Amino acid sequence: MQIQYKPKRNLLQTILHSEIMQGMAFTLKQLFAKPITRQYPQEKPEIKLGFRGQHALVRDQETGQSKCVACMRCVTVCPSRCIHIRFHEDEDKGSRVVDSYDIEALRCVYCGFCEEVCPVNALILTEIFEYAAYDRESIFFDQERLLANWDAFAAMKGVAINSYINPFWRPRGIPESVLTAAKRLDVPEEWTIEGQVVGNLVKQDQ
Amino acid sequence: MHVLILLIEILILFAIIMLHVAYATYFERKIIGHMQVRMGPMRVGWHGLLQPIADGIKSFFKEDIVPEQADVVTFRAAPIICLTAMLTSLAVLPFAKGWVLADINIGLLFIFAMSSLASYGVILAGWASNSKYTFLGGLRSMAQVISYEVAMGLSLVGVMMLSGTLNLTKIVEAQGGSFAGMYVFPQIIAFFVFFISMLAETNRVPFDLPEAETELVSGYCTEYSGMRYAIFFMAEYIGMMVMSSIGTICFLGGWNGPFEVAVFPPFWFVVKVYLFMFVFIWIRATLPRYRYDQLMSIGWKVLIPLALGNIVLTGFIKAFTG
Amino acid sequence: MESMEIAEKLQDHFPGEVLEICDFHGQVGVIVKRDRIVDILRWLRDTPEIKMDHFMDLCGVDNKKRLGGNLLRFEVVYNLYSIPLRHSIRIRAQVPENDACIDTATGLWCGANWHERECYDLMGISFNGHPDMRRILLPDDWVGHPLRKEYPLKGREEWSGLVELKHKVVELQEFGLSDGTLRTEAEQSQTEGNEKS
Amino acid sequence: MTRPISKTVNVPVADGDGERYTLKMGPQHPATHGVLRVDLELDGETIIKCSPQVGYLHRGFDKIAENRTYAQSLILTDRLDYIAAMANNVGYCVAVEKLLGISVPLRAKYIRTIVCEMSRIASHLLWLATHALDIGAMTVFLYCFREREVMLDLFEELCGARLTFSYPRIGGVRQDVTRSFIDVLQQFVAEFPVHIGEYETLIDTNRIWLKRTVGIGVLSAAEALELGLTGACLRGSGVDYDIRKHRPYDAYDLVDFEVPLSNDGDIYARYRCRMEELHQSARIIQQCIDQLPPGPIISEDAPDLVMPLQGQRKVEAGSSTYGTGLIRLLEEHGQYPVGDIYVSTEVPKGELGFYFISDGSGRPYRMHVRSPSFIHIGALPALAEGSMIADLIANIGTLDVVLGECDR
Repeated sequence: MQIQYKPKRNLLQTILHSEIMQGMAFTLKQLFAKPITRQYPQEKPEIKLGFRGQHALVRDQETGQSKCVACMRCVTVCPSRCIHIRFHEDEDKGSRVVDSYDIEALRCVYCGFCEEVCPVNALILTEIFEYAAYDRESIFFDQERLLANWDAFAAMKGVAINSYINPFWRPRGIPESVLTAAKRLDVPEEWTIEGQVVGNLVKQDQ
Repeated sequence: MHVLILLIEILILFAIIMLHVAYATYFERKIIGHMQVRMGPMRVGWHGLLQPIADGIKSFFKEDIVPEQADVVTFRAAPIICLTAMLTSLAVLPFAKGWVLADINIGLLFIFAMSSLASYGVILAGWASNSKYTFLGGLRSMAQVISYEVAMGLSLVGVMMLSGTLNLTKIVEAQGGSFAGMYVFPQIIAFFVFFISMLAETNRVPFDLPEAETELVSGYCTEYSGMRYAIFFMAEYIGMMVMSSIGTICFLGGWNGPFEVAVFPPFWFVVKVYLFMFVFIWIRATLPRYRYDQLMSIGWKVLIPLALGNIVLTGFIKAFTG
Repeated sequence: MESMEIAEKLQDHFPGEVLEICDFHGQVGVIVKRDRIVDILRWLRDTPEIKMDHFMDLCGVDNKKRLGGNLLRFEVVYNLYSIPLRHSIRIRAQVPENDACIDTATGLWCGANWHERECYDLMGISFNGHPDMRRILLPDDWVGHPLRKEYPLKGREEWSGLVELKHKVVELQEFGLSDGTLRTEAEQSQTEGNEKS
Repeated sequence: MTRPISKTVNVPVADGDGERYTLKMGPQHPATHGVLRVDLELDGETIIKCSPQVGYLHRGFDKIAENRTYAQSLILTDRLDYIAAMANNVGYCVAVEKLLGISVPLRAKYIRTIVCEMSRIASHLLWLATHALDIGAMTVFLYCFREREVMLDLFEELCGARLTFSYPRIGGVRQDVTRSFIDVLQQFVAEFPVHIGEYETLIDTNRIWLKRTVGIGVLSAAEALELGLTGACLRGSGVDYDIRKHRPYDAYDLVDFEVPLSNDGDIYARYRCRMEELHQSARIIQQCIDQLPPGPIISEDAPDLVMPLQGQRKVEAGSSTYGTGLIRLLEEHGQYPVGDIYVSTEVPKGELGFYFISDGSGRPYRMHVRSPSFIHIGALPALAEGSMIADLIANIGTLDVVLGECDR
């Protein structure tokens, strides 16, 4: 497709500067339009569900501890290699016990791979995005910090935290069969594979 | 005693002008902000009203950096030259009948002289900083001022011919109190030329080449910081105001308006000046920037011939109508 | 034209040059000797029924740990495409380790200039007749070619420019002119050690 | 066609041979779009020699990728062209899918097409914004950002990030679209031509804009081809090369759109091409929304980010090392084909190509990124030599370069 150019201006338009006047009229009109500015610190942006912000370890309501089972999947997948877990095997139960769980948040690239692969929904990137600090140490998260982050996030979200679903825990449009048991959460109908949004033309065909 | 009164008058004018400069920046930022669907300054004071004050305080306390390779004396003097020249030209501006510091007979010429002098500040700043960007900015400014000074001077010749004087007060009086008497109607070509040259003289968009930000970083004041930078800024805004005032005096009938405002005689003058300033800002919000050679060719090939033609035309009309 | 046909034609035309033709997922790669690479490329570009006019990509490959084949140490891979005829081909020119150089393609496509500079910079294959054979992404005084397989992922030592800068910071710190944002590693570990103890 | 492009420089020398001097523009300069440095040799304001210097943002993607799995390297592509990361993500996934022989479900293809075109809109808006700002029209800048913001908000809703998306997965996409996403997008697409009209009011016929763009930075079709330009820069010179049409990927062969071309080859032609592409992108999105089919969003044979739990190699207690399981496993697994492949996609800037050599391990033996910005900056001397400083700025703007992509 060849581009169509607008016609060249004629002499009268040149003398009257009509195209410049049009532009001026437009900016003048915008002078009275409503500004789109958001006065940020006072007016927080609306954070969408599933935002990949500060890290947190979900506190298990029953035990009060982290849900992590030290499967090392998050460590394995992390592309920036910022998660470090130390654990030991509990001989009696045959399960792993987490000794330390550290995230170097300054190395993190917030890809969300860790919460995606976590089989038990233990790790989450919360919707908190303001946690800048003046020193590196305060953005190095150990297990206590991560659990505290979760508490802060829970307080921010309020009562709804029990039913909090991160799309990374239960991705929209993924069938239940491919998810681990802990990830098979109840989600809005729209998120299931049956409740998908389809296009108008497809709708008519059906 | 007379000198004392004069000094007090100067001080008052100086204070008012400085306040004006401060709030002209605020005015500009607000207008441009809203034209760009944002808000402009909002933080300091109610709707950012104290922002200019905060800016002033900030620039006073910022470090005054002098580049190692700079010519220190000239580098320090350049902003002062700019500001002094601009401030001096305020002396002959009649804000209302009798509201003028020095009612001299060659007011118009005096203002031209001063605004040309101010460009020395810019050129010296560009040279003395010993940086390539500032140097280019200085060169551009020099070329620009030389070409547009001519066009502007010629455009005002028509006004001089009609009024028969160079005294600014008398030019206003020659236009009479009525709306139809304003020289903008008989001198429409001159007004057009004057307006374009005015933009170029004050380095405003679309002729802001000496400080074209995306090309020369900040042009002639790239190396300046703190108060010295602020002085350039002040000079620019005073320059805008002086040019607007000349426009008001020569073409829009000065302080005359539809009705008298007894409490504050310069009311209409201020309104008209701010109208000019608004158009300055409005243009800045709308137009792209010319290239250096295009700017020169407009100056020499369009504006100067137009202004000369206008003189001839005015002369003919004057000769035939008496 | 199918890519395979082009490859066969190429083999007919340059019988001594083509070493092997490989096909993977419908993409044909022709392994050639490096000596007449410019002729091959010119032939591909100028033959009317082939007309490879778009030089898509050039990159260097280190075959040191690559499996199979009797490949030489390096190869330079040219990806060509014909915009009017919509077919593509890949030429893989073999470059030996002891004489890592090949003729430049800048005479055919001047867009190859930066590709070749990048290849030289990161892989260490130099191009004969290139107008401006300098490093492009790395500093001029960098030592080594990072994309070679023997180059460690972490890099070898600090770049000399950074070392210099760090020394400068230390010097400035002595006069209280710097906050020490760029401390040398030794210093850093020392202070960390102090904090721990 | 083989003539080397070094335009004859007609420098107006005043007296004698004129004193030349060098100006190092950048890497910190308002108009060099990041950390590009251009070494200029000037005579007055005329550029006699222009040599761009890049590499300030070099991170060694090729080397990093050799030590990551295919899935992990996805995050690197976010950081190529960070203005339109989604298009890079998709391009990367398309390339890896071709290499591994994975087919993508139709719904995922449509969703990818939508996000690709959204990122094209986002990228072109930013290009227009900065290009106009470079030439001095500062208001267009903010109007463009107003609309770009809508795009970023939508991306945030879709995948939880505003710039570094990592949204597509090899074999599909990460998450399905929601009703609210589609509704907002639909409304945006319907209104978008009006907004394009607004930008055009300010600059399209403006005499200053025309003076600054028409006849500046002219490249003929042969020159543009020889320089290896792609995208709107090539189409502005009249070469009909759009990978979406030539080698369709995702759902581009299922939607109807046109490729804008111009024969003028100057800055204005490229500007018009991109403006027209904005219209076409809106059209593609509209069609994709209309045709969006139901179905899975990720292929069943898509590689997992990590291998299944039961297959996990036992990790030594107490170790805090990374990657122990994954990389070994994939090597043992031997599910990857051996071969090399070059796949390119049409990203907003031009042709983004990935050249992979796979040796059957889970990691690429060699990954090479053919980034359009790298080639475009290489073409800068051909455009700028002999013109003035102000034109150089306009030329950098019209090439639409992102230094993250150039330096990789």
